[in-house]
Amino acid sequence: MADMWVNMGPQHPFNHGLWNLRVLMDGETIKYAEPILGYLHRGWEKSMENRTYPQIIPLSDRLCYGSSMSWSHLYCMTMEELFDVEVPERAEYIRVIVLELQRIVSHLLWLMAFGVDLGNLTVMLYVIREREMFLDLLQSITGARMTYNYPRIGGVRNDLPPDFERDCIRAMDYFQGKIDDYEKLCDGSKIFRIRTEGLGVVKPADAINLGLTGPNLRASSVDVDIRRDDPYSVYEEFDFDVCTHDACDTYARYRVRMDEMRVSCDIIRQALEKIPDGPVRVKVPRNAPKKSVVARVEDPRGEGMMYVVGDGTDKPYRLSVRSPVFVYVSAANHMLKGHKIADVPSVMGSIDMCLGETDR
Amino acid sequence: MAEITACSGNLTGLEIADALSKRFAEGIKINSASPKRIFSQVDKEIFLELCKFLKNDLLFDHASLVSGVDRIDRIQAVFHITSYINNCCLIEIVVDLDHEEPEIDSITPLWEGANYHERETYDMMGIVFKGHPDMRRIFLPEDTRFYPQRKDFKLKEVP
Amino acid sequence: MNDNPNAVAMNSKDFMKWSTEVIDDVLRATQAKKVLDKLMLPFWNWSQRNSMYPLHFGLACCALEMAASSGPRWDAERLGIIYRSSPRQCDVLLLNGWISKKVRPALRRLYEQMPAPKWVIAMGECSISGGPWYDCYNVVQGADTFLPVDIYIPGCPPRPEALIDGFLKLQQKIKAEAKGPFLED
Amino acid sequence: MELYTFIEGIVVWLVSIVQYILNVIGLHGLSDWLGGADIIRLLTYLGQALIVFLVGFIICLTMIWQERKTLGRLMDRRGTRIGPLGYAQQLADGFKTFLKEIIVPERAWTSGYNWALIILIASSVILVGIIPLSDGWFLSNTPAGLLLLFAVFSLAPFAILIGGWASNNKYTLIGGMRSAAQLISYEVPLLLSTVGVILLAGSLSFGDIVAAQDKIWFVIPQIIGFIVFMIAMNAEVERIPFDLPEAEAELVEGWGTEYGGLRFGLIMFAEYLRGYAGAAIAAILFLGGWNGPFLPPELWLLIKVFIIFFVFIWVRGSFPRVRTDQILNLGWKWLMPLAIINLIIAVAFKMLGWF
Repeated sequence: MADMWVNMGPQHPFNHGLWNLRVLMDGETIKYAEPILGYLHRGWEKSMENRTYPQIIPLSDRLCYGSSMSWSHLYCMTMEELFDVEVPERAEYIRVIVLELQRIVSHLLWLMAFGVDLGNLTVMLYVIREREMFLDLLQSITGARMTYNYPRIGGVRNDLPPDFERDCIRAMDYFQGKIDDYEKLCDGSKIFRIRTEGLGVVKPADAINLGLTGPNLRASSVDVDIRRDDPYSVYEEFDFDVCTHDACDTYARYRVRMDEMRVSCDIIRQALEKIPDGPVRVKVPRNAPKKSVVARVEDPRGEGMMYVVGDGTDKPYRLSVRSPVFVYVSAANHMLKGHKIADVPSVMGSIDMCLGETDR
Repeated sequence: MAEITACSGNLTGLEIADALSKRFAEGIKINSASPKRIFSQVDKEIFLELCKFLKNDLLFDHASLVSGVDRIDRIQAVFHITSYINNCCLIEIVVDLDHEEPEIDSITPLWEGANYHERETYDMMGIVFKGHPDMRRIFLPEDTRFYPQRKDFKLKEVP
Repeated sequence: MNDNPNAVAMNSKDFMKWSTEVIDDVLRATQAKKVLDKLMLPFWNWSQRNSMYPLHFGLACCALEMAASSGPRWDAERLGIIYRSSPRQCDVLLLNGWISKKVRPALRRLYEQMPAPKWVIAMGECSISGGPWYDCYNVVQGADTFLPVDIYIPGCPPRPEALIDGFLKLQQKIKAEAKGPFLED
Repeated sequence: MELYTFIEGIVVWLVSIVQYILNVIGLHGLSDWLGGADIIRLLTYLGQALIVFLVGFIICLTMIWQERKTLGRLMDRRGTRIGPLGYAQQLADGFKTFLKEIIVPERAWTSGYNWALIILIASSVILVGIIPLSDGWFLSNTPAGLLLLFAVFSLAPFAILIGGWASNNKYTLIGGMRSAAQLISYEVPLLLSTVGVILLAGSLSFGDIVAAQDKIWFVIPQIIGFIVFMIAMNAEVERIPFDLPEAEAELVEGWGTEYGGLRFGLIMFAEYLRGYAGAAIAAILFLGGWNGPFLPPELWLLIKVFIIFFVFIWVRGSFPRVRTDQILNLGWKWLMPLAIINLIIAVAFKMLGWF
């Protein structure tokens, strides 16, 4: 068969979000893959220059709808650095709890999409079931299911609800058993293994050079975690593992995320034990000083980063976002070349796409 | 066991800042330095040389973010580059460019991860990166006439 | 065609045309279409109501709520809401998210690709009116600027209950429209 | 009671009424012609075909219902709930498609696009006619029934290939090619695994094969063959994990992407008809067909068919989809040798005189 270009998108079941993967195929083998972005571009950074600082918090939720909390937290963290305010310790602990809950939710969302990509709907529905449980927890704190609008510049909006600790511990206990179930359903299946092992291999040096971060970088056998190496919030108070895997392939990315969910449960338990009493929010000035700051966090998808320039008014002069997925997309050709078209969902699904933050 | 481990190097931000100002006495201005962060302002001429030095000698291996700021009279290209090995240190490099024809050397040949960020900065801000393999618009259609992130492009006013 | 059509002497195309016309004439003259419509309408309507296939297509945030609504807790399949990936096999175009100018032609094309009794649901603020992106240069201010929208589900994002409620509203709308098997008459 | 004699009775009764009326009017010649043996036989066949097809239709609807409900339960949902126990969902889905607009893609090859579908539907419906529900309930009981059945069964890849190509869409083209490769390579182990049964039974006729399983089901001596057959049949009827021609994640809806409206409904229907045929062959060849105590034989076969179909659904609920090259590897490198081993076992049994 002669070479042909196939447009996988914008409407295609494999792209979770809205993008177009143009694939040059020789038969079913991929010779070249070219991502086309911009289908969800809305000029986020530009329109933020029209909003005041507190107005941006709910909109930063909509950056990545898979992990809204971590983006609004990143925004608030950047602003705290800009305004130079100290966050109360209780607020930091609450933030860690909700961030790790959000990480679990985000990884569950990924697993759900991955199940669909591989053609196993059962995984998706089981995962939705457990995801609802965590959404309920987050809902009891924030009142919303997905876009929380919870962190504030200088703290969080409200304190934890009563009995939250009990509910949370109970959910953790239940969920850790469920992770074993997922592993039985996925790892235990020979077909799952042959569909994931040895695909989309990114060697460690390549991974760093291509700009992969977060779980995908750790799956490429690089031991990096911004929570540990460049600690923010109160992460240095906790003792947690950084999950890595040596296989560098799709299966490794799956394994790292599954392990990270366990680690997140662990961090939440520690945080619930150590959480101090006190206020959860401080007042911040309205106008920002004239300076530029940068902050970065370990988003569930990788390294999230914001760069803000303040100009003395109540609106940011420039707000620039580093989205991890944006960089992963550029690695699509590296990962897909030489594979079959049937591996596209498996490989691209494994890097956890979220187009809201990619296109901005 | 992982093949590459972060923070296994021995340089901190302060030492890196020292090394930089020793190597590039003229063109670089270190605004502030701490063990994890370096903020610097660099001349356009030595920029590529500095990046090569960062990559090869100081083991900066990850281009975190490339963006631009429109300062009305000039355009700044802002680079954030991380060294995982050396203490996870983040360096911010600000380069002033001409407002009419902003042009700067591309760092994509050094760090592949900067590829799409440079395309995005071109798309949004109009900064041309010389030596970039594929300098096209990424979000907006090819025939767009404006650069939305520039200050002379105004969003529509809503009461 | 001859003045006096003779079925034997016609070629196949002419015969088809002639016979269709004759049958049409008979149906019209005897009011058979209206009678048939009236008799079978409840049944067809019931089947249209209870089998709404939305397009498996996620734009933005609300797509996750769409996924959640088919999960075990809400289980939209109870109501015959089954997601299909090809627009040719769908009845409902579910717009869940903001619509950028780059995706607008693709959406219009998806709509054109769907076969005729088709409905559009705008889910979430963004596709209703542009929502939080009211001043953005690249966002279409509402899906109804280029598609005929039937049901609006407000929320940012709407909860899965709201989505299912939207589908129930669409059922009411289909019931009220009440088109029979001879749709155009 | 045999279906033929039953229908014949009804036809003779109806014809006698018509004859009476004709005689009263005075059309004695017509009445005699109507009473002739040939006409009676023709009418009986038509009636029989109608009944068999209706029963096949109902079985098919029940299988769709079974799949939806079982899959729902496996996934911790309730599944469809339209109508009593959700049974009316299929009817709604089916009749809705009658109302849909008919779209032929503008640059498709129209006659290929239409004929592919006709071949697929026709071959699937013929399958229902060939499969006997008991030694009385059949349309044709040819001595080489099994051979005929597999011949009709293997027409589908032809239709799918043409349909995929004629739709003028890259996804349908890839889907069609995949389907051709997959179905042709699974045809071989499928047939080889049945050869063991044919040897043991010593016949190609369904009646003889079932009669040979009077004492012991062939699943026991032919266990390898049964496993090979089930896997190959799963691939032949294109269900997860072998549903590559319509792999949703990579090929949208596979070869059927451009078929919408009524055509889509018919494709779904044909797929389940083939699923029914696959399960029925497995039940007849390996699980003793309609043998069983107490209940009528037709019911026994249907029970076995639904149990086998439940296994198909269970497999669908638990596995991801495999890849094209892996499926071909599995077919040629594993199932083929296993089928041959199974054949050797069957020959050994036969030579030892145990069957």
